[in-house]
Amino acid sequence: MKLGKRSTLLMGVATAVLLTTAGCSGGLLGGGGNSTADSGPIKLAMVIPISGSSAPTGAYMRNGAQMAVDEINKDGGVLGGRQLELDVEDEACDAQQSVAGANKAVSNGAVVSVGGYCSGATLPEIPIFQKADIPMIIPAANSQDLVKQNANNVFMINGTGKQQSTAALTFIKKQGFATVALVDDNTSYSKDINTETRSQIEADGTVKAVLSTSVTAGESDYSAVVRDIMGANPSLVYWTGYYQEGGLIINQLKNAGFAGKIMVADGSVDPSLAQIAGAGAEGVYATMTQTPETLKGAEDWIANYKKAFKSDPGPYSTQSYDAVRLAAKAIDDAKSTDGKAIIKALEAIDGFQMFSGPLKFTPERTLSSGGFVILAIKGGKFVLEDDLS
Amino acid sequence: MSQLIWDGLFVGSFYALIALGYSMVYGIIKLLNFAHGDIYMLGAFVGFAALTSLGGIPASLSIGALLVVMLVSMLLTGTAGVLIERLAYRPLRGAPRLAVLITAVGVSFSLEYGVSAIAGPNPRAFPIRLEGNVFSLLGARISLPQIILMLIAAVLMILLNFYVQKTSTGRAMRSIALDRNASLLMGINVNSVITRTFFIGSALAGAAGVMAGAYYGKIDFLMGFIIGLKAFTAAVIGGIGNIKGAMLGGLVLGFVEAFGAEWFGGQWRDVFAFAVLILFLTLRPTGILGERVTERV
Amino acid sequence: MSAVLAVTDLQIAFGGVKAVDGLSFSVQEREIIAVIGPNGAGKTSAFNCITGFYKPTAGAVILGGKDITGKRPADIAAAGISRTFQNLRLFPDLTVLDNVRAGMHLYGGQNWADAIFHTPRFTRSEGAYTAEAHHWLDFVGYEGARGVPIRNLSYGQQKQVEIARALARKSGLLLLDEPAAGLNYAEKQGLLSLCRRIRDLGTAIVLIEHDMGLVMKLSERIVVMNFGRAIAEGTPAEVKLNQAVIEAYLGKDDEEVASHGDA
Amino acid sequence: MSENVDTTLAPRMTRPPSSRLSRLFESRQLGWVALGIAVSAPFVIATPYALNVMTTAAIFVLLASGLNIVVGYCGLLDLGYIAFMAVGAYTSGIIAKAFDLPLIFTIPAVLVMTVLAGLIIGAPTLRLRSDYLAIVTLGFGEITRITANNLTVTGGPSGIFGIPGLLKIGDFDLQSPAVFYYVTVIIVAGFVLAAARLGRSRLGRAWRFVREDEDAAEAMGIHTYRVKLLAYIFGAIWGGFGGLLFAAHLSAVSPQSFIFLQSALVLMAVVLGGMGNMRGVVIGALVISLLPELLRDLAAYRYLAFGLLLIVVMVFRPQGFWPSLGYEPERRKPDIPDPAGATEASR
Repeated sequence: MKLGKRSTLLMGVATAVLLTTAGCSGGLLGGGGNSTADSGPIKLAMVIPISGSSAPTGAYMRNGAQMAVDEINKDGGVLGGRQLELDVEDEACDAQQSVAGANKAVSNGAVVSVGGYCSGATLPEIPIFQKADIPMIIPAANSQDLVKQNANNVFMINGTGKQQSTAALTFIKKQGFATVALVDDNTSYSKDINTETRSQIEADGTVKAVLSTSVTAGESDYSAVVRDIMGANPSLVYWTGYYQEGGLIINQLKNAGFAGKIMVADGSVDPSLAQIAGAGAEGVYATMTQTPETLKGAEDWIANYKKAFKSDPGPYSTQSYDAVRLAAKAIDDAKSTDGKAIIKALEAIDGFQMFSGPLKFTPERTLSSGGFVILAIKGGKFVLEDDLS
Repeated sequence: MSQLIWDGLFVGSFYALIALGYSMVYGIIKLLNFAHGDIYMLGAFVGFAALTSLGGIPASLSIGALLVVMLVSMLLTGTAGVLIERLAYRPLRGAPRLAVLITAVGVSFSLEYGVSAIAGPNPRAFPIRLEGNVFSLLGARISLPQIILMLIAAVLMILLNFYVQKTSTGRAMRSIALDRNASLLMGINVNSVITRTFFIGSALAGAAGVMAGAYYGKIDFLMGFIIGLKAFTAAVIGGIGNIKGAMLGGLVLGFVEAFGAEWFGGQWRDVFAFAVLILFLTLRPTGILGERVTERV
Repeated sequence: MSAVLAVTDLQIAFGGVKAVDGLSFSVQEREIIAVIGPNGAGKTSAFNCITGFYKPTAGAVILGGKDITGKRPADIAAAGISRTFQNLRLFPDLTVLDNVRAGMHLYGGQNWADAIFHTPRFTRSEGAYTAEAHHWLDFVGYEGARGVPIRNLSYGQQKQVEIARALARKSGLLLLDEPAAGLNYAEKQGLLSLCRRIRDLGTAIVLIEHDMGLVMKLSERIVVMNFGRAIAEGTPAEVKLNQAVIEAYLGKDDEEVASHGDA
Repeated sequence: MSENVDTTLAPRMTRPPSSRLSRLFESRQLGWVALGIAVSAPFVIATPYALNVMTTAAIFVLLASGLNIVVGYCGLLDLGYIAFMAVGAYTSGIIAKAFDLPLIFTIPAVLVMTVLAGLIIGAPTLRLRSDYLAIVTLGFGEITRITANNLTVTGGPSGIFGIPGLLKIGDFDLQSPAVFYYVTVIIVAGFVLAAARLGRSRLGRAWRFVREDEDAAEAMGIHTYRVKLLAYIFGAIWGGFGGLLFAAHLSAVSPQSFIFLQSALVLMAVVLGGMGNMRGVVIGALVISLLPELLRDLAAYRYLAFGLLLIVVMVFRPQGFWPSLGYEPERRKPDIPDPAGATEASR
């Protein structure tokens, strides 16, 4: 690797030439580009966790989306007969992998993105899709950070952290809990809800947040936070993290003799929560958007899902299903696969019927109403407790 | 305050059980068995598999079942430890430390992702759960399962101590720790003693894994990573290579950590533990009970 | 003549064992001194104390008027002591030339920036390093391949390279720890003349050696150690006749004399 | 240290290569061939995905070449190497975002911070025995990540996003994928070359002496501690620049990218490629970073495979797949008359 002077010079010239051609024309290197071809299937990108600890949710989401794709294709597709195709890429809840996945989807010629579960992994996807003029309909990820990006291509159809906090506070006041402890798992999504709920509680003034703390995800022993909670002795603990740690904390709280109530956020709404938490899980509340199980009139949908995938639908199956339907609707409205036109169409949508109710985006491109309800665990399963209406 | 102490002691007894294996192996072949924490994880999953294959167990039998499953798990993880030593470490005896350490990282990876490939990457809920009354002692809330688990841990450690102090294998272990070549000359079957050491150390970690599964209720394939590091820290605090030191170190670390979490907040607990480790290694690398050794040129 | 090295009342203890217990001796310029004594007499420990690998518990080591007691080995090496080890301590994976270059580390002549940008300074100093390495290998009479790893060399060749490496340090004092151990007759003769040529460069030599024949022929003075202290000191002829030496060293075990007296 | 140094890391190849293929592998032009391939790759495939993967791979090569300085040259096992990358990425990200600067202007700050990080991590630990060092570096790696996760200045768990690009002059934006790829390749090539050159210098030899036998190195007047610290600092700088490129590439930095797994992957690249040999390490890094992209479907098994590979390599071929050669050409330069006196004045 010893370089002669002459070859160094040669190299410099060569690179300079290359860089200029690349910089000016772009044609030499941009061969792959976005193929917004006028025929053939229309691709929807879905960058979700297929591996890693969030993989089960990824499967629920993929199935929900696939179901919508199949239904739309059976009904004649979009733009007068073109089929939809789902391009699923793994992000494993990791920024680096999600960027790779998003780039891959762009290379494959995706027109709309309908993925996004982990907020931390979804954030770096935004500039990539934005550069390619691809609208992102995000079914699950809902960190306030996503909103703060103020990217014109990001449409969030899950309730935001803010809306979830509002729902939580409404329920807290309704039930008359006087003191609340807020615990997050130090992930982007979780901390977001914690801080948001705390500031809403402080602004509201009727309830007192006696504790607001974080734990480290992935551990087994949470006696430190249990001690803190027992010391603060709140009437309600609101856990804003995921189910793995949520189950442990509920169990350890109950073992320590905690007498108050416990509520969890949507990331903990998973059948495993009750399994891990054991007997203590009974009666735990959850802030959650409607799931098929808790929705009246969704029995047919559940039956279809079961028939197609031989398993029960799970968290974000419905949102993913709606994301695809929304994408199809926007493409039809725009009468084109051009990203900018689809974004316009999405902004104009009013009253599109989804599981969470009729859709109209706020100027921030979030749901005008989060559609959050309160679930409770009864017999090891989440059932509807209060629809907050 | 007394709650803090009790919580620290309880977690510390887990650390101690795992630290023992670290310390024993290190004492005998100066190998830092990086994969030791993953043996703990393996133990939990073996217990999980055994219990699942047994089917539903009535809650009244849970302690009995737990003990049986623990024995099975100890046997299997012990064997796994022996196999690992045989296949990965023994061929490298006499090789530079760097090579052995890298191998240990490889073993750790293989165990973690091997279990992940077989059992899936998702956390599992442990099939049986120790439930029991909570009572108050000197202001600390103590639950029956905690007492049972600490008793088991104590019995295991006492047995180990007896084994090392009173049996011929134990004496052989200690003599190898002092001078392997001399022990070889004295007619000690060094290989067989090393094998036994790995078996015992791994079995203890496996037992800890089952206990953790039964108490906490959740197991996952990465559960051994952090606790492995903590156990190493415990072993260093007590004086690595020293069995009593490992026990003491485990308890001390549990303690120190509990206080650290109290002062700095739970999310800083690991930072605090590692800072203690670094402090100990730089200021007193021989630990509380270790002896100062002059390295000869 | 002035003393290159003066060791006074050197002591070191491991646990309760006093490996070196009040050793004193001095080395003059261009002098060849042998340190002899039965196994376990503390010779190598004394070497390690002098070169900083052990921290002496008491006593002083003065090198050319400078107190180097208890300094770290690298500083002592820089101050002007070069050494070999009892069991070869070469860098087995590195080439013969690289091993000799190790002795030249303190020459400097280039820094990391020179290395990264391959400045003329770098090229010049690398050239000088290589030329010098060849020079010292020639000097010790090394005839094997020079671009191959040390581990491929015979024992005798490795001993040569170790001395070449020590010489490349170009210090005024060279400590050799059993340079003749394991060498055959011809090689020992080579060593003998090599030591004299080293002395002619202006370097004083202190060697630990068990081979009495070699010691008697080579050294100008002999320090006899037993139980960590010098029990006698003098010319070969004086030491040969010293009663204490005969008792301590030769007296009890005649075989020792026989096996070592054959060179 | 008193243990017999019967090293199995020894290169087995002791003679100059005889076959034409191995001559090619050792030829000096090989670096140019590799650079040529890297430069021409986008002409073959230039989808954003391919460019993204190649850019990631190039950054990974930079990391591996940096770790190679620490592990390969100097023999210090660093299990928390990714911490240096985190320091670089966060430093550049925070500063660039706070002052809305192109990332390129954060280079001095990245340098300062990574050197500091190298000192802070290295100074107390480098006197430790090698196995303790491994664990302590791992601890430091975790401390760095957890700290980044808990501080507000680092953006907490969601990290920093919307980081400005490297540089933009008028229409010429270094951030467009193809250009950024070339910028990355050039920077990485420069660093790899620099690392390789360091390895063949006085300092590089000192690192190897320390790796092989610390005591003997000390006896040669080498301040082993200082030399080790230097290896650490160079490794840190390499890692820091990897972090800078990483931040520029993703425009986002989050703690999740700096878990132990990442440190282990870089280590694997170094070990599999051949510790100490920069060429092998580059190949190792390319394999480790590109293979999973090619085999995305086998994601569940790839770490298992990596782990097993690590054991197998250490047991059967500890020098890696492409070890550094144990020989050097024996050219003598007769034109230098008497070198014995020539360098006398240089000390």
